[in-house]
Amino acid sequence: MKFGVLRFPGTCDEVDAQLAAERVANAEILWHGDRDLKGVDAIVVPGGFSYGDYLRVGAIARFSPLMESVIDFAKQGGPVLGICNGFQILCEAGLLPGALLPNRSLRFICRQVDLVVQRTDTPFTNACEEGEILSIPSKHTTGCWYAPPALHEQVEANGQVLLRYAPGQNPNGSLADVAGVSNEAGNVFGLMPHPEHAVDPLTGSVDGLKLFTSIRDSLAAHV
Amino acid sequence: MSDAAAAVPAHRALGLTDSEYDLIVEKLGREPNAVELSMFSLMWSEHCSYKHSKKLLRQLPVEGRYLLMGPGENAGAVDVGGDLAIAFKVESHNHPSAVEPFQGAATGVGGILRDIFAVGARPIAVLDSLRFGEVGGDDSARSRYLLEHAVGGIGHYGNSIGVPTVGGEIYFEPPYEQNCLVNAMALGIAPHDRLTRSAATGPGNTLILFGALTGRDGIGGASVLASAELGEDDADKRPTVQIGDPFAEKKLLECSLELLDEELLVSLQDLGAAGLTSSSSEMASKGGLGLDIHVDRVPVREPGMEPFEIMVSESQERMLCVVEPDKVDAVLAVCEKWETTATAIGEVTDSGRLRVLQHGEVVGDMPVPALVDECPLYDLEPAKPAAAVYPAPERTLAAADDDLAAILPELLRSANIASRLPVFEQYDWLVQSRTVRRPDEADAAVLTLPDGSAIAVSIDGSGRRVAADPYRGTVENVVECAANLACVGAEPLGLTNCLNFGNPEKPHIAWQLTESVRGMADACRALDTPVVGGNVSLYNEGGGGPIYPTPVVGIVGRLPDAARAGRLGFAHAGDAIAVVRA
Amino acid sequence: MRVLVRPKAGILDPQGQAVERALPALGFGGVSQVHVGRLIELEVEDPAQLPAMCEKLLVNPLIEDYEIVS
Amino acid sequence: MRVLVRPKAGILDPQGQAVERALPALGFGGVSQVHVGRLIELEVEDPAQLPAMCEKLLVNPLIEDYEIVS
Ligand SMILES: Nc1ncnc2c1ncn2[C@@H]1O[C@H](COP(=O)(O)OP(=O)(O)O)[C@@H](O)[C@H]1O
Repeated sequence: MKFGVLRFPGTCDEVDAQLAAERVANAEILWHGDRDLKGVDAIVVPGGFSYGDYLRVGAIARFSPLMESVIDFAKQGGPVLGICNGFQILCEAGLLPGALLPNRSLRFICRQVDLVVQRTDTPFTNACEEGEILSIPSKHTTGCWYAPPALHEQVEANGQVLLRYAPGQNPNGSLADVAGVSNEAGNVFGLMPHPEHAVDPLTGSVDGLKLFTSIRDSLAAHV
Repeated sequence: MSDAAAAVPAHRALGLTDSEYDLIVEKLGREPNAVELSMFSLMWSEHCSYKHSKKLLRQLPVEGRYLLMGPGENAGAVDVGGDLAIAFKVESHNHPSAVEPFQGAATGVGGILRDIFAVGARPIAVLDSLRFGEVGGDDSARSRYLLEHAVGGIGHYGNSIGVPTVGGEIYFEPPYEQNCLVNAMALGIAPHDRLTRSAATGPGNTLILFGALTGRDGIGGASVLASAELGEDDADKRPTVQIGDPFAEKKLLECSLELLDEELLVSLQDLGAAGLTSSSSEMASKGGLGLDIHVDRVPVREPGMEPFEIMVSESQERMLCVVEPDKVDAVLAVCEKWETTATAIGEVTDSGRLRVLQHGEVVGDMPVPALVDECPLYDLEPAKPAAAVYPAPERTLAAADDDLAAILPELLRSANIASRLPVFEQYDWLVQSRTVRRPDEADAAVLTLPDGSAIAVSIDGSGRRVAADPYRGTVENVVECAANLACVGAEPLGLTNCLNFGNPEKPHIAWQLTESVRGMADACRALDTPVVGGNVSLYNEGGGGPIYPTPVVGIVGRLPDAARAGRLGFAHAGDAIAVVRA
Repeated sequence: MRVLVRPKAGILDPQGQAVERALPALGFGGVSQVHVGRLIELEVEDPAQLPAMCEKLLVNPLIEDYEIVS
Repeated sequence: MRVLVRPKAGILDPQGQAVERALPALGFGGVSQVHVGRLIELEVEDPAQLPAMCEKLLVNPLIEDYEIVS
């Protein structure tokens, strides 16, 4: 199977995401100006500062030609993982519920955080144990997930929150300690922390690999 | 222009002495016009000509086993095995940071990163060395403001561009109150054969400017030359503060590296201080050739810019390259892909002259060697001061009551000792997935290389000790930095430095500088570590007198196995604790 | 033309809060209800297009309100 | 009260440029001179204090201009 990793002007973590994905499958970088998804089986919208975060995080990247193809891909049920800026872009694109607001501290914070797995019956977390704690780095300035009360209630009721910050570790003031949410259909998932930076014991933990493994295994199960 | 200003000859207003001006007239064989005068004044400034430090710097050892590229290029480079090179350099952005700390520090990072990718290396790490006045007392609001915003600016630029900030140092001492220091160091990685030089070659080749548009940034002093075009009321239109645009630089970086990967460039150079003037004349000088620059082709941000404004503008995020004529279209296509403006603005000539043309008419014409290499160099007149230059630091701890339990937490709380976590948490230290030892985990940052080996890097300065004894203090400074590398198990390969000092025309500052450079040279020789490049920042004197003499050194080393890098902290209960000394 | 964009009522506005906290320390009392948003100034040939531009790009209606002034 | 803060003339405004580039791609033509600044809304007991607040905290006079509207 093959992951496609998007690259916009200003994307920073695409190579790391590609290397992480290559630990479990193949991976290729896709250019924002193209429309062709090159037959990839899953999409990663990686982190960074697409379009400099100008105007509003994710706002400009969301309109690139490649994103139109990604939106179609997602609507057909293809798995899409958004990391950090990728999460922001997917929210702006309407593929994920809510929006990301500035951190409560108004500062960029780079820190290892613990995430509590909420569900394991999803394409993104099936390699995790129920209630497992993943140690993954988080780094951003605009990562406070927010949804209006009715939408939040719906997201919780549908079980769309797949990862929460462990108690006391929420780095950004995110609502209900939400670290990552999926869409209603469950095939699109976005999170602020960076699983692609937690795949090698030399440079940190390896817990992030489980997300990539999950995607691969869920696709294999469908074949 | 007011009458008072008109009374001062333009060259003096631009910082040139009368004898320097006479020398320019001699070299040109006539009086310079406004374009030429502005260009000479910049090229012959301390910043570009190193006229007060060049002779001293010749003492520094620049040969070494691992050296690939020494001083003289945008950054130096050492061999780290596996056909890979690490390019690195440190640079100061002290004054702009004192004026506007966020943008000053941000553009400092932007500038040093351009130096790195100008030599064809992909930036892989940033480090910062910062000095501010004390931040503890009631009257320290300004220093706290500078600290917060300088750190914010460094993080903003480095984080946004995807280069990790892996280390640094910060100290707070009264002599930096009026003159904060913001030094930034960057490292980049490249295969040996991609290391790129800046010399312009091949008459007939095309000069292409790419990146941000050119605005009236940093024209500052040269504005005395402005004609009536922009009246006094429009002074506002010459911004004194430059805004860093890391997004533009990220595109510039990817675009530059792609141009090099595709082997489309003959040479590459970044635009820093003195903008187009210094970048173009240095490219011409290194190639022993001439250049024709058509200022009317330079894409500008504002209408009505005069030729001298275009030539001296310090707008950020721009690069200059030399391209063979049949590759121009391919170069423009790569720039287009990266949404980066690129324009052919001139040609390489064999005239040995830098000519500035506007609509085909020559508006400036100077011999390149005169601009670049023939600024008079000055001997310093060092004299050891008879009395102490700096007041002795206050003893703030009551040593009398030897209540260790009370003193220890007090010490740990003090600004110069306290944890730096609140600072480096604002830096992305992990992007690019190489960081094996992050800030606070070891004495030096450790970054892994593809073959499982690693490089280590540390940046250190110790103004207070250098103030007490410039020679010994500097030796200790270099040794401390090397010791930091030793603590993770790395052998030093090369050193870069930034000499932050006061006014070298004062004998006691000249003495500090002379002694310090002598110490650095001796220490580098003893460690068999060459100086691969650096930067000099002089005249750091505010109302409160000179800063502590503050050489800042950065050393890059190598260790065979990333997995065995040393770390701080005790690993296991029951392990023996030993003190090792020479 | 100008577009004024502000955080929707009830949405966490840490920037506004930071300003509100900082002002008294500088000796400015009696300040409340501080909100920080965005100002977009632009020249448009066809001002009738502006609301569409806002809805599509300039504003995120989930978290922001806007107002067009000329 | 409202304070409109915008980048000073001549100062680089990367956000404005980014928006200006993005709009045509979305089918909005004829847009120029885009600048992105900040909008600060606040209630002040003594509006005479506002200019001082701007100079001291709300605005960075080196790079920004401001305008107070009520
Ligand atoms: N303190 C120093 N030690 C060694 N080399 C130095 C020092 N200061 C400057 N240099 C070298 O002098 C050259 C010119 O420096 P600089 O003007 O800062 O370069 P740039 O124009 O690229 O910023 C560079 O090659 C630099 O490495």
